[in-house]
Amino acid sequence: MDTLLSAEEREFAQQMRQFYRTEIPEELRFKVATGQELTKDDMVTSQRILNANGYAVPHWPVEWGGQDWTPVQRHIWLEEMQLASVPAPLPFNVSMVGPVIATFGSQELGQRFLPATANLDIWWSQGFSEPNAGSDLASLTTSAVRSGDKYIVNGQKTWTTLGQYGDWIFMLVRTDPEVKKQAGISFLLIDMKSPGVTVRPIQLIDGGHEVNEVFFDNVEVPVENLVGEENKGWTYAKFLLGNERTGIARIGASKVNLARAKAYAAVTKTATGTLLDDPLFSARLTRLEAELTALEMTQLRILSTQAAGSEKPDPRSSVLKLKGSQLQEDISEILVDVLGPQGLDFVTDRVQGEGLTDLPLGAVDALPAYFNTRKVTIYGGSSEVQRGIISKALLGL
Amino acid sequence: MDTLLSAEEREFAQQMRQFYRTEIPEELRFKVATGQELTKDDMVTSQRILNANGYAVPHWPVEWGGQDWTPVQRHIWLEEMQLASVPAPLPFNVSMVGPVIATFGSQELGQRFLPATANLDIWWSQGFSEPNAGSDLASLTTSAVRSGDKYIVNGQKTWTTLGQYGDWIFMLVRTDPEVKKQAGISFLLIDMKSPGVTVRPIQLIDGGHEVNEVFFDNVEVPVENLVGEENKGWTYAKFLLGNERTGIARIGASKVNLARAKAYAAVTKTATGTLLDDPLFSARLTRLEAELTALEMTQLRILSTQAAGSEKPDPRSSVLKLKGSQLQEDISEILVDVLGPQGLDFVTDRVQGEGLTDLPLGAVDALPAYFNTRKVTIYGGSSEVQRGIISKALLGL
Amino acid sequence: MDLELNDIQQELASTLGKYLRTEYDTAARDAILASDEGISREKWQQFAEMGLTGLTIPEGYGGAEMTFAEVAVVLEAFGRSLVLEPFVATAVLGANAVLLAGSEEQKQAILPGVAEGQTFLAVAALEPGQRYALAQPSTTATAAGDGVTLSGEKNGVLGGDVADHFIVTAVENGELGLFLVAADAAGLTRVAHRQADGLGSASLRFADTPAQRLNAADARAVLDEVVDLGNAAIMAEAVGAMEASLTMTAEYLKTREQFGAPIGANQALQHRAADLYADLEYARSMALFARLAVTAEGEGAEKDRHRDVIAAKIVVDSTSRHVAQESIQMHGGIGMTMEYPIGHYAKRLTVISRTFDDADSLTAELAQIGGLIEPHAADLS
Amino acid sequence: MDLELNDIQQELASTLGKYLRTEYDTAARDAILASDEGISREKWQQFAEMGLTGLTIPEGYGGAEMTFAEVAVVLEAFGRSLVLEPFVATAVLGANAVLLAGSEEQKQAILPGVAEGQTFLAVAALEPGQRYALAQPSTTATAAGDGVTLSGEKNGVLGGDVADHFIVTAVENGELGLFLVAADAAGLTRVAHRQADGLGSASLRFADTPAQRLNAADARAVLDEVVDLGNAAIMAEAVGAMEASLTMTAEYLKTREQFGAPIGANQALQHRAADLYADLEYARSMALFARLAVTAEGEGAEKDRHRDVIAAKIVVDSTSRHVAQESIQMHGGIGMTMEYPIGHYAKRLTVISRTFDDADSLTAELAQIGGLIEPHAADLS
Repeated sequence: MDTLLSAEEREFAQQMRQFYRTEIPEELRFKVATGQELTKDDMVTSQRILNANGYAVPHWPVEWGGQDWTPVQRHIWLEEMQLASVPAPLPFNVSMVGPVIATFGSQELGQRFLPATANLDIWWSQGFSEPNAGSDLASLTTSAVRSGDKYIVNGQKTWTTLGQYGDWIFMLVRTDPEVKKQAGISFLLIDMKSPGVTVRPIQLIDGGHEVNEVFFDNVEVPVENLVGEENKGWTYAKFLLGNERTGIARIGASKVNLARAKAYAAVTKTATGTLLDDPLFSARLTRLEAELTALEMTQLRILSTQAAGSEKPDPRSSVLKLKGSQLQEDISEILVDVLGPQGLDFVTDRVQGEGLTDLPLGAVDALPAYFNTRKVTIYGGSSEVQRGIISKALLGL
Repeated sequence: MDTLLSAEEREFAQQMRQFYRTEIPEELRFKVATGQELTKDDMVTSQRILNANGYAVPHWPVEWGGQDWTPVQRHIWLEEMQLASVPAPLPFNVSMVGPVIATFGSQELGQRFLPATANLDIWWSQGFSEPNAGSDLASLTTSAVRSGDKYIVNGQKTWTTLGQYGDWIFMLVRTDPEVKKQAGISFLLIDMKSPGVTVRPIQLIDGGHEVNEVFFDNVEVPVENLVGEENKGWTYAKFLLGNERTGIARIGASKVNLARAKAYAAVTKTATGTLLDDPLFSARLTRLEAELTALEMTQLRILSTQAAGSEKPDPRSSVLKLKGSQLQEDISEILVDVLGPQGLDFVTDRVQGEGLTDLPLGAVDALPAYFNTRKVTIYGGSSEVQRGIISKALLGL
Repeated sequence: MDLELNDIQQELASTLGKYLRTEYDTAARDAILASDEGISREKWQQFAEMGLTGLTIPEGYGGAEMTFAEVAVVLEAFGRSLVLEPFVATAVLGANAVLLAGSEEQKQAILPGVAEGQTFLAVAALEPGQRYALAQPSTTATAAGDGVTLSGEKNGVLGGDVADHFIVTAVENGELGLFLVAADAAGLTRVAHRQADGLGSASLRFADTPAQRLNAADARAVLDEVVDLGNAAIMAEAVGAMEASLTMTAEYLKTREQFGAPIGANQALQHRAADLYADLEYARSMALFARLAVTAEGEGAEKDRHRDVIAAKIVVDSTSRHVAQESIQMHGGIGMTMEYPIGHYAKRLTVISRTFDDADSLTAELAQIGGLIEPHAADLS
Repeated sequence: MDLELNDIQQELASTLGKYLRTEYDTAARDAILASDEGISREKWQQFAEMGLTGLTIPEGYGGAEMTFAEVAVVLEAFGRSLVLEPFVATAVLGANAVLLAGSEEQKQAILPGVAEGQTFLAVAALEPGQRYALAQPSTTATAAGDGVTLSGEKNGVLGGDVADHFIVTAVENGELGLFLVAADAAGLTRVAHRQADGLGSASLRFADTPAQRLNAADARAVLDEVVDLGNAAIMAEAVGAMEASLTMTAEYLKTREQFGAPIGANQALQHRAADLYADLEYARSMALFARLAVTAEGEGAEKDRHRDVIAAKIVVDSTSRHVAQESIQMHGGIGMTMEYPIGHYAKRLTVISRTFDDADSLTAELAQIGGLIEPHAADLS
């Protein structure tokens, strides 16, 4: 799609491509490209290199390290990052809490947190979801009761991704239980080393430990850790959730994965040739390629409108989320199916040892990734929520 | 599936097969088998032969010409009829008004109407749907006001299939506008030659004239034409609509059509062989074959329960309607796709004349049938209604 | 990056849209559809006056010398109103075939008439028993004096019912060629048909029919380009038709009441309508993708053109089927009647999704030429 | 016609169901899953005492001499409770391979141990780089004394992690053969794996490993029949697992509240649940179809068996994927956790739909052997 870009945009893309491929250690990018799990250190390393070059938080205000880029440039920044399999900056830091502090927090709060957040000196966790507040987030019950210059926090959060690494957690808490549910919520920052904070791992069916429950038992939080005004947290949360919706389609990453499925199929033998020659398999791959192109063109069309001046969030981004997440799931499925009967075991290493043939490429990550990817149609506004938005906002139903 | 039948059932099937293929004129069966439109005479001819042999109304009470058959026998009767491409007895007569009169009408009404109904001496039309009462049938407004020994009927019916041939019409009319909508409806028989009855054709997108609007302008109807009790019509209608739900899957007919698609594909040349060898086309056919088998096994499983003693209507018959209608649509679509670019014209004859090659087999009927078949997921309880029944009755949602 | 319409295109879309809404409403269209020819020569004349019939024809031949981008704008509007006149046949397929393959003399002879709205064209390439294959017709051309005579048979000739000239594929001395045949040529038999969507087509028989060679360029390359243009054109038209279908369906869901509430209050229908919307966005994106492919210039553009067009058509075809089927289903019985417009849209979409090939064959073809993405895995060198 | 369970089968279903509900509940299963071996030898012993491990083994070898119909009853119950012990590997694949291909002596040596619950079996037929193809293994057998020695490699050996004996495919003098290998044979290397669903499997390497020929019947015919039986078996299991999944999902929809109402009040979810129900009916029908195919007798039964089994598997595979994916989606995040049972069902269904081949390959195979319906058109003679 390079041909759609202007000469300047193309040069910018070239510059990003060059940067990612020379400055981010190849071993990290190899890990991402082959679906290996990243360590905390890997992610910190990558983000610090990005940050040192001004590429960790380009969408933040310039004052806090952001770049004055067009929507197309931001798209290129992200797309090229995914195409180069660069470990992404931690979204909890750069897309969530950072913009909220920058936009709604005091100057003092910004100085205290933003540089460290951009540089991943602080690892942020997200404390939004609760066991009984999933899609209906505003019904959350974790309470923060003011007592002198502190809040006393009690309750439970869940689905806290990578919470095991968390230094701090940004929370939605109920500060006023008497009013309409959205009106009594505040946005609070909590040091996870505070007494009374307990993190409990949730084991997932992909065999890994990606998410956690976080319990709060009379946790004392200084009032200066409140972002913005008390009881205005829902506004900040909506701002946060509406941020960067276009990036959620993960087109670059899907391209890398689909290219991978195709490459593996080309080396997978069948009775009559390779799996890539198999008519039904290749038709399935080809349809996914056409869909991915449609997704990308849709993203570019939306960007083009933004570039042309409109600044409002586009409800069509719900189409990107709905379709992009489904496509990620479909691609994760075909990566399993490439493996055939060798895609059914959970293994930690392609090397079986004992003189046995190594397992095929993708055998380690495809199946866990398939199960893990089930989340993408659930989180960040489930497919059902997106369909609701489309039918209401775009069709008037 | 013959092997699933008992020896007696198999013999019965053989007998029906033999009868249909020897007694029903081949030219009629050829018309059905190749999707040609039947004339009124064709349908009358076929039904009279069936009736003369006791095969037009086997599911009626024996007193009125029915047979004391098991559910499996009734299934075989219908399945073999479809497999032999026998024009089916007119459903308005044999599955709708006949059973209602036999069950809820007086002995006198039965004598007056049932023999002529079984023999298609009277051609019945159905007067249920109205422009503003589709899936919500009970909201109908056509009124019948008692005046002495007559009802005065005013209003409009629609979707009256083959109403252009109708001698009589069985109607749901509102006899009490004051009560709950289901409670004020009566079941009335009206001579379509009565003054004030007007039939207006509705042109359909398949190019044909299958359905009609019927207008009633102060039509006088003798009170003896009321079936059963006044204001009990909804009960009779529900009985009627619940009748023979299993037959609605039209498995025999789908088998004939799928075999046809396959036969045409086998004589359709492509660059590398025939269309039947084309991997994607044959995969599509094969999936439909597997689905058709699943549908048939599901029907047999339900029949088996009935045979084993249960007499209640099975809510799983909604599965047969939902799946069977979708399958009919899918098969009608593949019959169009076999034709490729020659499946796009509406033509009345395969012969083009002027020395031009005849159009391919199926060129006349496939496209109209495709459009006509859109109805099967709409009428007789739309797919949406069936999903509602399943989620409520079978899943308790 | 700018994918929006430019000012000229916006003006074109707006003017044409206004014209069609008033002059080509359902009643006007129904009347044209019921007429003997199934088209309005008066409307065609008006299209000519608006510069549409010669939209991409160079000014030297009396045209407006615009690009395919403007053609797409016109066809999206035509799709929205289900215009019946043979614009794709004449102004896209026919005019481009003559433009690409005709001699200066032939262009002078044919194109001004097209631009003026006096001449209809049709490309005759499909043959009985050949399905969608175009490369090896059995129609033959034999040298005769300055020109040739043709023998053979064609079918599915879009716009062939009213065409004044045909551009015909035939084999001469083992080579594929394009030939120009006048509709009144000796030995030419024409049987007119109507497609399900009301558009005209024809079957043709040639018996030693005199014809001129159109050989200013390689016939295969011209045929490929013309078909790619045609595909891109009907994709734009499909987008217009789908947009109108969805608008109409959403409106119906909001107004039709059942069980005391608009049927659009049913969440199951809301979600299915949302899926239609999302699919339509895909189709819109891919129609744009195809439009960009056929207007692209520079290295590799020609090679990528066909690949991108068929990739686009795979998406547009399946979306067209989806929208056509769901629009009728959501309307219920009324969606199947000729009185109500939605069924007409469904018919046009049903035809488009099988014009110039269908999604399955295109999928196989795209796979065969390597798809859109290079196989690559970091752990595979 | 009678497709219902007979009295004995109903009794079996009821007894086993009761046992599993009390003795094999989620907590019990979780404990087994977390154990080193991943199976419970104690439970296996109880299955043996119930006559299950030798269900189809003739009485002469200590079995219950029942038919595959009873196997299907057992597996549907096992599917409902996600039983982890290698019943398919040992009692279906292994026992039938020995029964069909073994000599009297071999049957006497192996089968009583299976019936008593002392012996686990596994069929080793898949090989690296061969995908699902079984007919031409590269493992070779070479005559050595009374028996042979095997050399080569196998993988995806279901139940191979705990098997005491392997039934192995290999080529001897250019012909496919079946061979019996003890787990402690010289030159046999075993690497145990766990499938995503928690069931055990293994990769095996043979280096001049001593083995016995299992050649009382044609190896290819035995292998085909054993795989058909295995497929029919896991289809019954899939039906049990899907039934449990749907019940659990419907229950969740009724109880989980969001926005002040049970999420099952959302019509979009109701309709999708209805589609799951309808699909499950199809799968149930086709599991029955497969069961009837493998128990059919008489002329043509053997020829039709494989055709009917793969037709069934096409439907069951796609339904399994559909149910697994939708069950998780309707549960939301909790459906992805190990603590909640639904994800375990999804994992078993994910594996089943790719065991002994996947739907696409089976579709191609079924098409290739002519499908289920004879082509016929009245207007085509």
